[in-house]
Amino acid sequence: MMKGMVTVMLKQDVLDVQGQAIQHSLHALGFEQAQKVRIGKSIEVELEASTPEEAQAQLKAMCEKLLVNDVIEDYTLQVQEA
Amino acid sequence: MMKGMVTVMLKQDVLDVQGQAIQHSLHALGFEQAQKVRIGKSIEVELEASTPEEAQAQLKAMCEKLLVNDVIEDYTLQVQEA
Amino acid sequence: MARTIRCAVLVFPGSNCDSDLFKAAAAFPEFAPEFVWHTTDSLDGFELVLVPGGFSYGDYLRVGAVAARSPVVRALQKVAAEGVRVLGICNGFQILTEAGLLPGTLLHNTSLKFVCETTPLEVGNAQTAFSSAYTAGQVVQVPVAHGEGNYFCDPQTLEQLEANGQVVFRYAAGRNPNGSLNRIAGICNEAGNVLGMMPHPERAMAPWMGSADGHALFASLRDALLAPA
Amino acid sequence: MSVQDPRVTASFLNELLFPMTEPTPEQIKAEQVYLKMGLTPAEYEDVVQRLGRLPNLTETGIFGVMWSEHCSYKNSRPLLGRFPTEGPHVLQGPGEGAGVVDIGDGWAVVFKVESHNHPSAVEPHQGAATGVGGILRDIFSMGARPVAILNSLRFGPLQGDPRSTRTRYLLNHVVGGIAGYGNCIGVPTVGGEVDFHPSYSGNPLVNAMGVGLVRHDRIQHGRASGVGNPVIYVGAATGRDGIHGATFASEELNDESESKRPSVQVGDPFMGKLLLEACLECYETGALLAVQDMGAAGLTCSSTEMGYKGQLGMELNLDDVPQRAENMSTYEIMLSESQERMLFVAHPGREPEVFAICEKWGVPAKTVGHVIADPVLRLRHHGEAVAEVPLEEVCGNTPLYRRDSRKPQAAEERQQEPAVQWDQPSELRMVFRSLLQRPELASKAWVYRQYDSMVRTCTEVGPGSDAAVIRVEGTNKALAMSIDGNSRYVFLDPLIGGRTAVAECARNVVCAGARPLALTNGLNFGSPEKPEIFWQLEQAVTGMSEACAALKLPVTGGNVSLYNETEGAPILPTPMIGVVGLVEDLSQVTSQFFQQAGDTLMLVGKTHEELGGSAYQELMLGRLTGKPPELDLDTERALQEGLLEAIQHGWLRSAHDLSHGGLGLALLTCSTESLGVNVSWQTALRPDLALFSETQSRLLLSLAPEHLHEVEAIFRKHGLFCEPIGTVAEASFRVEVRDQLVLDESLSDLRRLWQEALAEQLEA
Ligand SMILES: Nc1ncnc2c1ncn2[C@@H]1O[C@H](COP(=O)(O)OP(=O)(O)O)[C@@H](O)[C@H]1O
Ligand SMILES: [Mg+2]
Repeated sequence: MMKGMVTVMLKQDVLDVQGQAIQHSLHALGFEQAQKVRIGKSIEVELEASTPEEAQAQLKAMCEKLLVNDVIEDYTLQVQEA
Repeated sequence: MMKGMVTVMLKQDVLDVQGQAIQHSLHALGFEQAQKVRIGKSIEVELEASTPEEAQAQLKAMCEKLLVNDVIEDYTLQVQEA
Repeated sequence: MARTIRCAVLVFPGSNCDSDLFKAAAAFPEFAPEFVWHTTDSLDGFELVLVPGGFSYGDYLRVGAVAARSPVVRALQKVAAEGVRVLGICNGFQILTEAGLLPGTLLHNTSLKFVCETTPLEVGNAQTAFSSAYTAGQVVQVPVAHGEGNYFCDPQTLEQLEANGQVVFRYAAGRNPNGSLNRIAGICNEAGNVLGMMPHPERAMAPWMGSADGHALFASLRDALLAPA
Repeated sequence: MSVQDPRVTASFLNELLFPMTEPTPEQIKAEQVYLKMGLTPAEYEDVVQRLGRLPNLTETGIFGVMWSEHCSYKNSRPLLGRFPTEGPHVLQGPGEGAGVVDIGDGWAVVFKVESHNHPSAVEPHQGAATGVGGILRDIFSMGARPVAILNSLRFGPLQGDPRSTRTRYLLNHVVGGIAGYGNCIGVPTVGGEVDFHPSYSGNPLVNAMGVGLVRHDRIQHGRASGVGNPVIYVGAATGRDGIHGATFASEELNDESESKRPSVQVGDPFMGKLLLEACLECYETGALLAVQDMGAAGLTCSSTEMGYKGQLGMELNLDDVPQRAENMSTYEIMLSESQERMLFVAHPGREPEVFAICEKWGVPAKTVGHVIADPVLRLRHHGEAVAEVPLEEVCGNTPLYRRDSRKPQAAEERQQEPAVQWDQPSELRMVFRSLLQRPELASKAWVYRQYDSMVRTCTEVGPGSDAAVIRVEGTNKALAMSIDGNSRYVFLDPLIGGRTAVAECARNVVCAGARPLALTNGLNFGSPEKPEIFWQLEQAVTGMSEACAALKLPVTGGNVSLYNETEGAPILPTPMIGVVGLVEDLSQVTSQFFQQAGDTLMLVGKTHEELGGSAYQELMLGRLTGKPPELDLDTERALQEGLLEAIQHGWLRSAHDLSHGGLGLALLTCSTESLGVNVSWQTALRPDLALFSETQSRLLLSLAPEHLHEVEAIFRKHGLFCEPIGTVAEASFRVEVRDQLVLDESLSDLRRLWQEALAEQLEA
C-alpha cells in the first residue's frame, strides 16, 4: 500500500480570494509578519501499487483527469509507503 | 524570509464528506486502486522571521488562533527558507 | 401549432434547479423538456440542452468538476461541437467551464459568502440566440444565488471575450455581487451556441417571483430554434 | 436533531471515557458509569428493577439516552399536555417526526421546529448544518417533500461583552452552516429571526423549522408492523460521530484533551439530498410500511420507537449495519449520531425495489434486521446476542418528574418597578437612529442574503416580511409561515409572554393573507430542577396554551431544550413559535412593504404606554423591567379576523404587525428604497413613548384612499379602534406626533443605517 499526497495550489496569477481574506484576518489578529498567504488543497490518497513509481504514475493520471484544473491550478506530488 | 506550509486535515473519526465523494468519483473514472481519499487544506504563508524556529513558533500561533478549527481538524507544519 | 423543440434538462446527483429550469421551459408551448440523467451517454436528437444549477456531486473538490467528467457531459461536448444550443445556469455554468466548453473559471465570491438576491444585469450583447429578445444595454432584474460566481480568466481570454461580444450579460455598475472580472455575469463561446451565466433567469419568469425579466431569454432561444435555417 | 440537555445526552456520552475494555455490568453499578450516560442513581436502580438484572453497557446507554429529556420529555411532559392538539384539519398531532395538517385538494402540510443549541455552541458550522439536516429528515420521514426552512437564532451581544469575539464567530458560522446545508440540499430558507441578549453569550440558541408538502395518500408513519418484515437501514454509513471512541484512555475533558474531543457530527448535505430523493422515490412504490429518521440517539431511538409504536419488537444484526469506522463496539453503533440515515420497515419480498432506488441515487441500503413479536429490542453483534431491552420500559413507561415551581422574588420586584424611568429626550431623531441600529432591530439582510430563499421557484414572499409565502404548486393556494418569539416579555411575565409569542406569530401569518392552521414550538429554557425556571416554563406553556385555544391553533409538534445555562446563569426563557397558515387564493398574498405613494396609512389597535421589555427601554435603561405589554386574547382574535377579512376583500396593499420597536420601527421596515412615510398622529401619550410603545394587537396597514371607509368599517365591526395616521410618501420619512415634528429624515440615510448596522457590528 502506498500513500500519495497531492498539494494543489492556485497558479500565481490567479486571484486567491481565500488566501487574501486569511492574510487580512492574520494581520487583524496582530500577525503582521505574515506576508503572503495562499490557500490550496491537500489530497491524501491511499493506493494499491507495488512500487512508488507506479503509484506516482497513477496519481499523476488522477490529477490530470480529475483532481486538478490545469487552467487555474498547479500541483505537486509526494508518494511514500504506507 | 521564510515559507511555511500548514497542512490541515480532518481528525480521523470526523466524517470527510469531500474525501468520500472524490473517492467515489475516482472509482467511477476507473481508478479502482484509490483506497481511501481524504481532503484537507494547504496553507502557504510567507513570513518575516530570522530563524526557522521563530517562523515555526509564529505559524503555530497562527494555527491555534485562526487557521485551524481544533474541534474537528489536526495540522502539521513545515518551514523552509524562501 | 408550430413544431416543438426537444430540449434536455440534465440531472446530476445534487442538481437542485433542474425542476425550476424544466418549469421555465415548459412555460412555452414550443419547448418539450425532458429530464436526462447524468449516466446517459447520448444527447443526440436534442436541439437544446439546459444545464441546471445546484450542487452537482456536492460540488466537492471544485464546483462542477465531477459533473464535468460524467457520461452525459461527454455527450454534451459532442453535441455542443455540432452546434446544438447549450444553456448552463449557475452550477451549469461552472460545469461548462470545467468541461472546457466555455473559457475561464468561477472562483469564490470575494465576500467568501453565498449571496442570494435579485440583481440588475446589463445586456451586453443582444444579438445572440440567448438574448435577441432583449435590447443591448437594457437593464434587467435577475436573481443570483451562488457562493462561487466570481468569473476569472487570463487577460488574453478576457480581451477576446470582450472583442468578440461574448460577454452577453454583465452585472450593473456598482452591483457586482461576487468580484467577477469586468462584471461578467454570463458569456457565450465563440461559435455562439453555448451560454453560461451565474444569474437564474428561470427564477424571474413572472411578476409574482419578483421579476419576469428572465422570460425573454427563453423566448430568444425559442425564436432562434424555430427560425428557418 | 440532537439531544439538548447537556448533562443527559447521547452527545454528552462524548464525555464517556472508557478504558480499553468495556466495563462489566457490575462495574457499571459499582463505579456509577451510568452517571455519564445521563442516568441518576435512582433511575439506574429503576432500570435494574425493571430488567430484573444489571444492564450491560449498551443497555445502560440505551436507557440513558431514551430517558433523556429530549426523548422522554420527563420534565416537560406534564406541561405539554396542556396544549390543545386537536383540530378539524389535523391529520397527525405530536408523536411522529412532525405534525401533519390538511390543506385541501388532497394535500397536507408537515412542519416542526427542532433545536440544535448545544452542538452549535461547540462547532457552530456543523452544529447548525446538522440541525437543518435533522429537521428536514423529520419532514421527509413523514412522506413530505420539504419546501421551506426557517431559523430562529439567539446570541450574546456582538460588541462590548467579554464573549463578543466568540459570539461574532458563532453567528458567522451558524449562518454559514445553515446556508451550507439548506442551499445545497435545495430547500429555500425563507424566514427566521435573530435576537441578541447577554444571557445567550455562553449559550446561543439555534432552532430550525422545516415545512413540507405531502399528498394524503403518501403520508408515512414510524409504526413497525408485520412480524418477520425486513428492517432496512438506508443512508450514510455509521461512524463514531457524536460518541467518544472507546479507544481513548480514561481522562477528563479539559484543554489538554482538546485533540481527544468527541468526533463532532458532520453534515453531508449532498448525501442528504440523495437520501431525500431516494426516500421520496421509495414512498412512491408503496413498498414501505414504516419510516423513521435516525436523529438523536440514532439507531437506538429509531428502532425502539418504531417497534414500540407498532406494539411489536425488533431484532437487529449489527454486523449488517454499514460502518465507516473500524472496530466499532455495539455501544458505539447503537449510539452513534452519524447523519443522513433512515430506518424503513418494508413489505416482505419488496426489498429489491428499495435497493434498486437507493442504488440509483448512490445511497447505501441494507437489511439489518426484522420485526419480531416480542416487544423488545434484541441486538446481535459478531454472531452473539449482545443486548435486549423491553420497549415498554425504554419508550413507554418512562420516568416522569413533577418539578417544584416557584415565582422568584426577583421577578416580583422587577414587575413592580416602573417601566419608564426617563424623560423624553430632546432629540428623538438620535434615539431613533440608535434604535434602528441595535442588532436586534437592524435589518437581517446580512443573514438571509446568504440563504438561497428562491430555489424551487415557489417563493412568493421571501425573507424580510412578517411571514414568508410559498406557493403550493398545482393549486391556487399558498402557505404562509413565520417563526417568532419575544423572550423579553416572557422574562418579565412568562404567562403574558407565552400568550404574546403565540399571538404575534399567528398575526405575522395573517398579515400575509393566510388563515393560521396550526403551531409548532421550541421551548428553550434553563434547568427545570430550579423552581424559578420551572415556574417560567409552566407559566409560558400555560400562556401559550391559552392563546392557542383562543386562536383555535392546535399544536402539532415541537421540541424541548432545557438546561440552557452558562455557569448557572440561565438564558432568557425562550419559547420559539412556528405557525403555518393557508392562503386560500393567490390573489390575497400580502407583504409588509408599501406599494404606492399616496396610499393611506392606517394604524389598527389602541396604543398604550407599554414599554416593559421594549427595545426603547433596553436602549434607555440597559435592562428589562416592569410588566410586558398586555395581551387580550379576544381583542387579538378580533384583530386577526378583521385583518383577514380586509385582505380577502382585496382592500389592503400592505399589512404589518407592530412588534419590537413599536410603530417607529414598523414605519421604517415597511418602507422600500423609494417609498417612505408622511405621518401625523394624534395621541394623548408622550410622543417618544407613543412611537416606541410595544402595545400588542396592533397593525400598520397601507391601502388605497378609496377603501378607507370600508376598511374602517370592518375593524369597527370587530370592535377595534383604527385611525388613519398619514400617507405613503415618496423618498421621505416624516413623522409628527401630537403636532410635534419628531422625525424628518432622509429615507435613504435611514435605510442605509438600518441595512448596514449588522454587518458593521459583525465585521468590526
Ligand atoms: N435568521 C433569519 N433567517 C431568515 N430570515 C430572517 C432571519 N432573521 C430575520 N429574518 C427576516 O427578517 C425579517 C424581519 O425579522 P424580525 O426582525 O424578526 O421582524 P418582526 O419583528 O417584524 O417579526 C423577517 O422577514 C424575517 O423572516
Ligand atoms: Mg413580526
